[in-house]
Amino acid sequence: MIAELVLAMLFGLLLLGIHRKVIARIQRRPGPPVWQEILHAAKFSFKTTWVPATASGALFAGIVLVAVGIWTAAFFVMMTGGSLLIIFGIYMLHKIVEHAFGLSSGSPYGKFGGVRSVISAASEIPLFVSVAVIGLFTGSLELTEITAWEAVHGPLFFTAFPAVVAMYLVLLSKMPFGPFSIVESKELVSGYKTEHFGAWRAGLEVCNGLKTTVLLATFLLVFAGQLPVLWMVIGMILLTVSLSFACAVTPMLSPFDSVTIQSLVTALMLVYAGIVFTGVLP
Amino acid sequence: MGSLGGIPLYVLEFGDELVYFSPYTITLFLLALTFTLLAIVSRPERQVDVAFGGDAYTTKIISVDEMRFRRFMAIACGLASMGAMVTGDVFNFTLFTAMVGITNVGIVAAVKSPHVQDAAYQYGLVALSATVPLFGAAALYAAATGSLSMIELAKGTLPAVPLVAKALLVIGVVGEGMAPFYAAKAEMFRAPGAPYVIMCSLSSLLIFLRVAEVVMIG
Amino acid sequence: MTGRIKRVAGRLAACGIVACGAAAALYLYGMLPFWAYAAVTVLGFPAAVVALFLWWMADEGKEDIPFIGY
Amino acid sequence: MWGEYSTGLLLVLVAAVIGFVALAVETDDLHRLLLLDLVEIAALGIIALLGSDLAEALILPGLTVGIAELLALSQIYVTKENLKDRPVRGLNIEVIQKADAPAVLSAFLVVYGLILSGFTGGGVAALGLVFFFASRGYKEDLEMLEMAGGISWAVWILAFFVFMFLPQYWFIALMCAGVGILIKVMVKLSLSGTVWGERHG
Repeated sequence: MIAELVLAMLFGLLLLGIHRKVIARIQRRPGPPVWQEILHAAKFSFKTTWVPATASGALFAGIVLVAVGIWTAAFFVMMTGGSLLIIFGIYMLHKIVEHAFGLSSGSPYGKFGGVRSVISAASEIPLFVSVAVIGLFTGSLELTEITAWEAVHGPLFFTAFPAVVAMYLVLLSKMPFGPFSIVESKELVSGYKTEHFGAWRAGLEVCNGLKTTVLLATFLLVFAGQLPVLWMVIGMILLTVSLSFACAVTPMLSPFDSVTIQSLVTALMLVYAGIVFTGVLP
Repeated sequence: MGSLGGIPLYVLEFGDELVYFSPYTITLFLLALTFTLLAIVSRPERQVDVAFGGDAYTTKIISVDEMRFRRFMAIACGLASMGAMVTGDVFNFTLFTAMVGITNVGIVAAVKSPHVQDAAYQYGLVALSATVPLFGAAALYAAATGSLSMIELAKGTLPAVPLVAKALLVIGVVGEGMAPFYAAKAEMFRAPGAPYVIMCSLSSLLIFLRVAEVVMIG
Repeated sequence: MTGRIKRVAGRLAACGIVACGAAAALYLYGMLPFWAYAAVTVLGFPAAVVALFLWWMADEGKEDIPFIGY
Repeated sequence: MWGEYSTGLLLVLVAAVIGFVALAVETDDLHRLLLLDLVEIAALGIIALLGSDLAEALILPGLTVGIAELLALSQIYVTKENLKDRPVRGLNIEVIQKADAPAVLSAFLVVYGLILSGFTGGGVAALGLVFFFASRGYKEDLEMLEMAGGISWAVWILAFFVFMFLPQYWFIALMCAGVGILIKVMVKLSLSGTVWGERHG
């Protein structure tokens, strides 16, 4: 599965490249070539690297390993059809990784990026409600059992449409240049990534590639069921393009508004979960 | 819904204190372990402050005494969250959660900044009041089902856990592990000493992830 | 640094790649349970990747440092 | 039985709600801390309503955690408000300081505590010690007390291991546990009763 891992990482970076290209075309700019993000990772990987004097050394370097490690684990869980709960647990823990990235350097820009990432964690945690809704419908949170349920009852996309919307917002808040990407907004230079350069940044890019693939593939697995590989790839590209449209036409929200909107969505999801809970369970 | 976090791989019964590792709990446990190790080996960073209106900047240095205390608290916090991740007993879970609350306060309380101290105190008040719903929930679990063991609850043979107990449990965890919820207001995260401050947010998130599993059992 | 980083990173990368490769091969031939394979990869892959990047252009201690006028 | 339980639960919850309302209304930090202690009692009440051995076993850790949080918060309060230099003297009541009564009463309490043994005995004996220290003033030897507490705690834990692995020696383990917890509780309570601040007058 090592080959799949590397392919998934490269494919994720390619998706991020497509994301940038589509946004650029919508905004009538030429935009970078689609493989730009792969080149980016390669470029950072051969820069001379050291650790800033003010940084907390072990954390500064260790967090890069953790970042790649957790998404490798998530990739394994997804490929073997493990628990959806684990994947979303890792998704939440990515917030802590961002927090650590930002704080470990001592730079004020990084610090504010990290703090913002924790702020938005508060409003994303309850998106677990949509995971619970899936559990209520299918009776399990194992990916294999969910896809098996869908093979019998049809895709969850139609059955649990509000959960699709909520999960789509989760994806959107992880895409760069989106309305909820307050952690990377430009007044913070590069947010939590500001001080991680060279090989550290390349490691982060690897993590981003894996993360994009895992999240998009999980979304498709959960809501559309098990698809052939080709359809899976096409689906992920289409999903990316739709996310790019959403990112391109919406301005970045202020941190306060971003958290408010996510909290509102959470509240709506709670109501929906309540309805499902009383309706589906006898 | 028996196998939410996957099938338990290993159950350690020690009297009625039981510990179990399922793929979900083991993942969370390992993450707590990793970050605890990072907190042990890293030295705190020197936070850079830019002086307003000029090119000058200053770095904050944490004294060795303060660092030792906060590192100890961070390790205690890591141990408490590791315990909360693998315990198979609802009451133990609430105890570990309460301990995470105390250590979270401890991690930032040593910072000699009035803002941080005030934030820590206010957070501590909330954490303390959150023990009421927490322990109340555990007692209701025991009263309604006659068992506190998650393995027993997951079998589905016991009476259902009342929704009130689950709601109280979640409210308690939100109160204890408020660190991320409180971030918008808190000066807590501005405190220097990244490896330790991160334990605050990590432990809160971890107990939240675990409670998501706990409330879905039984 | 006189090339120490380059040496250490190179070894680390080699170890990581060998460990991941060995685990994958052993798993393929059914000699290693899945969880062990996954554990080795989760630990080894990040180490291998980051160490490889660090090794790539790490300072070898032979560079001529140009005077840039400060 | 269920009816009684529900009634009790309702009462405790009402008490908790009253406590929380008071907490929300109160603005003084110290008062809020004290009110929180009251609210905490309600949580113990909910556990106590179980009315079984399990409840008794659960109350103890609950109480410990609550007290630990309270101590931590009061310490933060002290540093937050810069209350460090605050000389404290013993109870300055003439009648108590001159008379022999405190010593007699303390001795009585300690002996009674020893007879009771166990947790309750420790509490009673500690009350005697605190009363003695409080009325007579004292020269600190807190390190000794702390050490005694630590050793007796170790004895207590050791007794548990004997229970688990060598059950045939249950009697000696019981004695160890009884004496260990007696000394531990006595020391701990008298410590928290006599530690009054950074400096003593």
